[in-house]
Amino acid sequence: MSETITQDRITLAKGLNMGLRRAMEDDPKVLVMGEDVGKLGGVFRITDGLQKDFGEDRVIDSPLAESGIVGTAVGLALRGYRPVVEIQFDGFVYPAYDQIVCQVAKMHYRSRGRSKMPMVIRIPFGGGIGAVEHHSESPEAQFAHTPGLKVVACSNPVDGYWMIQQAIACDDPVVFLEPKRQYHADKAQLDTSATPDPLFSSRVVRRGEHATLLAYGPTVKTALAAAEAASGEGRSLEVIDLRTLSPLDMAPVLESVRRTGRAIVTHEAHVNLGMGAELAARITEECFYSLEAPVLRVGGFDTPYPASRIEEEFLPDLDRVLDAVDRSLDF
Amino acid sequence: MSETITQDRITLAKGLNMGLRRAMEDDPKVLVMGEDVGKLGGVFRITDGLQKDFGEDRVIDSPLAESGIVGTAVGLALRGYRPVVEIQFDGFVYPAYDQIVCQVAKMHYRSRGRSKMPMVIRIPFGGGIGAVEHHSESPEAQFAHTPGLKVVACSNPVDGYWMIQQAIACDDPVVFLEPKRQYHADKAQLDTSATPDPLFSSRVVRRGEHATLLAYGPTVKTALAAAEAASGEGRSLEVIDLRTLSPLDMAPVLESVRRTGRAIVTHEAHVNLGMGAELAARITEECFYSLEAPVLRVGGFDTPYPASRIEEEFLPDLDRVLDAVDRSLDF
Amino acid sequence: MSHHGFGPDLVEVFGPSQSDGGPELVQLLTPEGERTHHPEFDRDFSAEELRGFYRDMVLTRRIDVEATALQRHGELGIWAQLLGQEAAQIGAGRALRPQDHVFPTYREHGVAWCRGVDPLKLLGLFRGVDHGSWDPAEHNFGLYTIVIGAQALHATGYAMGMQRDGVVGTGDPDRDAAVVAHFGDGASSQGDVNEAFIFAASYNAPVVFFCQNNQWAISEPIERQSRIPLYQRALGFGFPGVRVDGNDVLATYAVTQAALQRAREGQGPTFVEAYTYRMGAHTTTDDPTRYRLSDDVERWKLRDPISRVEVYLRRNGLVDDAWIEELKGEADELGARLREGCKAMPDPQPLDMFAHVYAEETDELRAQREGYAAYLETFEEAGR
Amino acid sequence: MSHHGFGPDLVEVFGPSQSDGGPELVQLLTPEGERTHHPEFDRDFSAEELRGFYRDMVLTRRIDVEATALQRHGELGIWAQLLGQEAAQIGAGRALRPQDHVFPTYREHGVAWCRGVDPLKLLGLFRGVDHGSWDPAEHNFGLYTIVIGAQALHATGYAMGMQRDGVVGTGDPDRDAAVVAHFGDGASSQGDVNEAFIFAASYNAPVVFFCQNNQWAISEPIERQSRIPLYQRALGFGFPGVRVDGNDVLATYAVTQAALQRAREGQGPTFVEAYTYRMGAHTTTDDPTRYRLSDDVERWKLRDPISRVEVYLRRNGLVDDAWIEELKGEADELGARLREGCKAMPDPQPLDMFAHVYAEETDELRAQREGYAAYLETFEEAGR
Ligand SMILES: Cc1ncc(C[n+]2csc(CCOP(=O)(O)OP(=O)(O)O)c2C)c(N)n1
Ligand SMILES: Cc1ncc(C[n+]2csc(CCOP(=O)(O)OP(=O)(O)O)c2C)c(N)n1
Ligand SMILES: [Mg+2]
Ligand SMILES: [Mg+2]
Repeated sequence: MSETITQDRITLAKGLNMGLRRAMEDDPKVLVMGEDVGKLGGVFRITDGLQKDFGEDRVIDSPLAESGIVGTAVGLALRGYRPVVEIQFDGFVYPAYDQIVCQVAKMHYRSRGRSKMPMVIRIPFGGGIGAVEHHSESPEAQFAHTPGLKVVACSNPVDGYWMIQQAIACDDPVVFLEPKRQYHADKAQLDTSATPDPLFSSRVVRRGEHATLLAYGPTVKTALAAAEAASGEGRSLEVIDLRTLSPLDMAPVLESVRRTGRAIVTHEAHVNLGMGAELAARITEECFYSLEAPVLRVGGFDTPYPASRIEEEFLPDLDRVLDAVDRSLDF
Repeated sequence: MSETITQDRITLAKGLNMGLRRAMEDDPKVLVMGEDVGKLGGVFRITDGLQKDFGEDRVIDSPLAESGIVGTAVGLALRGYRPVVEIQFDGFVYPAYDQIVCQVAKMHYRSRGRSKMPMVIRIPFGGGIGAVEHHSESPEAQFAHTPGLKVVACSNPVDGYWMIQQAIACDDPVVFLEPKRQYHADKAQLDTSATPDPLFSSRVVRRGEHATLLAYGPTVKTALAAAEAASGEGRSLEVIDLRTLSPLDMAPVLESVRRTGRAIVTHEAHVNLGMGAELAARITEECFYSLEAPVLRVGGFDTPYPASRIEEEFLPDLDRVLDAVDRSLDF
Repeated sequence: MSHHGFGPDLVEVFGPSQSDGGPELVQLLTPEGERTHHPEFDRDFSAEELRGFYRDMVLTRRIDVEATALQRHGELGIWAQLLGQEAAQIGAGRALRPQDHVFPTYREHGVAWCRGVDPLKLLGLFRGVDHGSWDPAEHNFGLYTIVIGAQALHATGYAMGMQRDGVVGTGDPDRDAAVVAHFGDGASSQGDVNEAFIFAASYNAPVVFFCQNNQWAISEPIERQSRIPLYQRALGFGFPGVRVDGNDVLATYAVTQAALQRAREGQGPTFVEAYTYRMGAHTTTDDPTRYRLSDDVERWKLRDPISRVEVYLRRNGLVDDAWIEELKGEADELGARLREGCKAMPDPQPLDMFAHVYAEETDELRAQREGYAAYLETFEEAGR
Repeated sequence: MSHHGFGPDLVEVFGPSQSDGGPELVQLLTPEGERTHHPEFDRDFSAEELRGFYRDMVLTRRIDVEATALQRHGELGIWAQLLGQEAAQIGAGRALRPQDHVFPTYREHGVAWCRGVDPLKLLGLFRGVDHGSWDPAEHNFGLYTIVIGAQALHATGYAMGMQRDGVVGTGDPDRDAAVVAHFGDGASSQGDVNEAFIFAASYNAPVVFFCQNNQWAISEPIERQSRIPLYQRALGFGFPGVRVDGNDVLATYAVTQAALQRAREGQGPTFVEAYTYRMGAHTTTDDPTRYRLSDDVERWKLRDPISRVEVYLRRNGLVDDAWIEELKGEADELGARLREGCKAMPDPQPLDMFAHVYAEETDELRAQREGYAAYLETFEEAGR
């Protein structure tokens, strides 16, 4: 069942599915767990076909209890397995929050390195799919604030394929955020023989001179669209796909901001205490004299996620990003 | 049982206890709930004597289940009560995190204002008491990031007395953080006939010119000590007790930083994505041209809370605050 | 296995949930429309009551059918169908007194109907114009809860509030009140639901845990959540559990009514397992052919909750064709009203997003709202 | 109450937990040291086994007494005493095979003893030099868990791992393995513990839920957590529960052993309620006089787990004064070793705080560590 080299154009959903399959082939200790991940293949079909091929012992349909899923995954990890847990939607990770921040995050530290916790917690996150309450949350800051966890977000099919494998191979617990709005959106060409970037690295995805846009997950697309639109007006924007949120990979960010003198962070999470706050604080500390304007943040407003008919008002979009670019340049 | 005017010197524990008692006298809908809050009066004795005087129906000893405590408090609030929930230690709030961020925080919004959620969630927080794991956490950012919640921290006995009553009177849910290290530490004079500052206001607790120290809860004492020590070296530091973390009361902060040109935030929570990040981002945005140095942060390191024999290394102390002041002034 | 000293293996004794509900199933009306009797829960029903149940179920199904169609036409983002669960919901809903309070999941459209909530308001939520727009206090019917199981604790707390308000066990039938917590078979695995059992037992709270075991939690069969009949869960927490035929509106009514009465009188919680089947998909975005056999669905069709009542009504001359026709007309009218009302529903305004975050708005949120308003105005000025 | 159709009120039937444990209590040795017999769980014990139990309990109590004293002298930050629970822990601990795995709470000092964990390592945690310093894999004994109930899920997951490793139900006694999850009566109210029951039942995982019902969760009596005997909780989840006299080391051993055997053979989970009493304070910072009667404590003193074994051993001539004296000497030696070892325990170094946050340290944490190291050096340079 080994993966042949493909150069197909695939969706993010497919990239993740292929990556999971490859990881399960490579290491028999890799398990997939969660609600509806088996026969159904997950509500987003990310685990489609895996139970059929790897059996019920490796692709485990769980009772409806998130703390139970993560808590038993802790036990499986202690027994030497590498569980990949699927949380059905971002808004349903909170019943497992205690197990994640008190157990998953701390086991390695508590045991002074004796007990590893190689677990991946996959969370489809973010909005824009017209869903009801609790299906469009962006909980990344609540995990990134917790030492012991690593937090990453993929933004495209190719990264989905590689990053999920790298996260599974990582000996630390990784909260793996997947922009659900992108699952079936854009296709990209995957070359499975390529060498991927390291998991915990950020990437400049568009070069520019006048300001730096920092994005991850679903907002990478928004930032790229903004940069494209701005170029029409003679403004050259650099776009960085952060990819890793904890740890942050500050080197490319600082290098860029030192060059452009301006930074705008955009994410769907609430602005208050979101990733933008941390980035603003660090960038300012490191590039104080290079900054021409304060780091600006374009994010979800500090309201609960609204009813879906106005969710696009809540979510950062091209116009709001460009407005921030204007404010930065006019500062 | 009405409160007579006292001018006694009291501890924070006593101030909170008196404030709770007064709130229960003033409004029969106020209930106290939690583990061991009844006969025992709580492990810190904050609810001492309340069950004896107000009965088991108003001071409710709960089964050992934090989600159950907060979840039933939601129901009681919907029925018109004003529950004051005690979480025994900071590290044990996480089983209730789902109820707090998905239910308590969102009920008013979800119902478009029809269902109020006047609940206070009291959390003894912070370290420095020589405790075992999970007893010294600082979870404030995990709540302040959540719209719908209000988050405050008291730092002294007089504020304890007033702020708990104001939080109970507030029609919104309030996460009420109590610096446990201070419960029985310093006494202060309470005048129960005074008029308190509004709940959601910050306060300048020491005037100064050269830099502004921002602190809350347990670090207010540290910041004041640092300012005192610095004054011996001819440095005049302003200290602000933030008191409210969500919403932030930025006016006095900005006024101060515009004057001093420098700000140092100190809290026990991990620096990464802690309150200091948000304060740094906002201050920089608002005072860009007044800042002589980037906002610096002195907090708990980005490690899990360590074994108690080295906890003082983890916690920000006078020296680390002064070191940051030096770095700010030398910038 | 008894050589270990634990007695026979419990799984062998109880077996997994039997497809016919097993011998413990309380039933008053068979799938064939025969009135049967039960030693504990029997009860007479007037012709008017029976016609009322039938009408409620027919109209509830119509709401469901219309909503499903509206979703197909893109008017709703999603819809959680109740097809097959009409009897469980109408039986439970009609057993309520006005002063009782209900905490629903996202699928309790039939109970909402009994509580007088305009079905258009249900559509609003699934259309995405709001998160719930009825007044829980007006209808004694809470907002839909989407995080599985959370409402079981709210119900228990609300019931504790009733105890404190002195409206439990007074003996005054217009005063004594109780709470119903709805949830599904899948929800029975959540910590919150089990903690609700503990709190309710500990405080003897007047709450009825009404679990619609529709055999599925999306694609997970009931066997994943429990290896013994679900109603027996309650026994381990020290309060009674009973399994009722959830496709039998009479039995569901009788059992729920008795459980509510028990609660109102101050005798504490009861667990009611309404044994039923989710005839449709989990929601309109689900594809159940991926995980279940159509045979099962066919078998359950024979136990349709509505047709058995119709058979009984007709056989006993309690309705005639004219009456049935009239009801059809009523359903058609309701359907038309829903279709039109749904499409006519105004979208929320952008700034509505900022309303009601707090009872007392914060300065910082006000500034954010005003900033966004000013930003929006720049577009209007620019004529975009 | 049967007029509601739910049968007699369960609380009346079962009653709250009886102070003598009730008729269902499995006992093999009475408080007076009489050997009794039980239809299911009886078993012969060799003289060596009996002396071993006694020795374990005496030494475990000594560890507890020394630790309590060390806390009083400021050498430990806190100590969670096991006084009165020695039989429950030694019975459970000795029933293990080497390949079984244990998930303890923070009070399982007796089980740790059985697993060969140096008691000094337990002291280290309560002294605050680390969060746990034994190797779980070496002893098949997990680290102490402080968040109530979390470990019940870990245990269940670990047991699921054993199933996948093919070490359950093979018939090879040196291979077949099981897990014990320890927790208290208070913990039985946590969602996590109840979810563990659900997962264990659903997957038929080889796990024994060993609950020491010591009647108290700090100041909350068992009645707050359950209104029926706790072991009956398991029945509602579809697996057996049994109440054993937790002050009777023989019965605890026999019941745990049978439950473990059942699990190892692939017959799934069992719930064991070890009915006992917390003779001391919750921890050294607790003051139980605020919430419980000394009468109760006095009554439980008559059921001391150690003295009943001593009576039995002496009465049957299985030990003599010399043996007892020798054991005392051994205990004194252990005590001295603990006192000295505890005081000699080196404090961690400041930079240890940064170690083991991750298996693969991040650059950002490395920078933080190096920054702090440089900062500390400025003090050394300054000679402070
Ligand atoms: C905490 C949580 N986890 C997951 C989900 C996603 N989800 C929605 S409905 C559902 C299945 C519910 O099954 P059940 O309780 O049987 O109710 P039913 O839908 O059958 O009425 C799941 C897993 C959720 N809403 N909340
Ligand atoms: C989640 C959580 N909530 C609260 C606490 C504080 N706490 C520590 S021990 C304890 C009581 C535990 O009682 P029980 O489970 O009966 O065990 P015992 O201490 O009696 O052995 C409490 C409430 C905790 N450690 N974890
Ligand atoms: Mg269901
Ligand atoms: Mg106990």
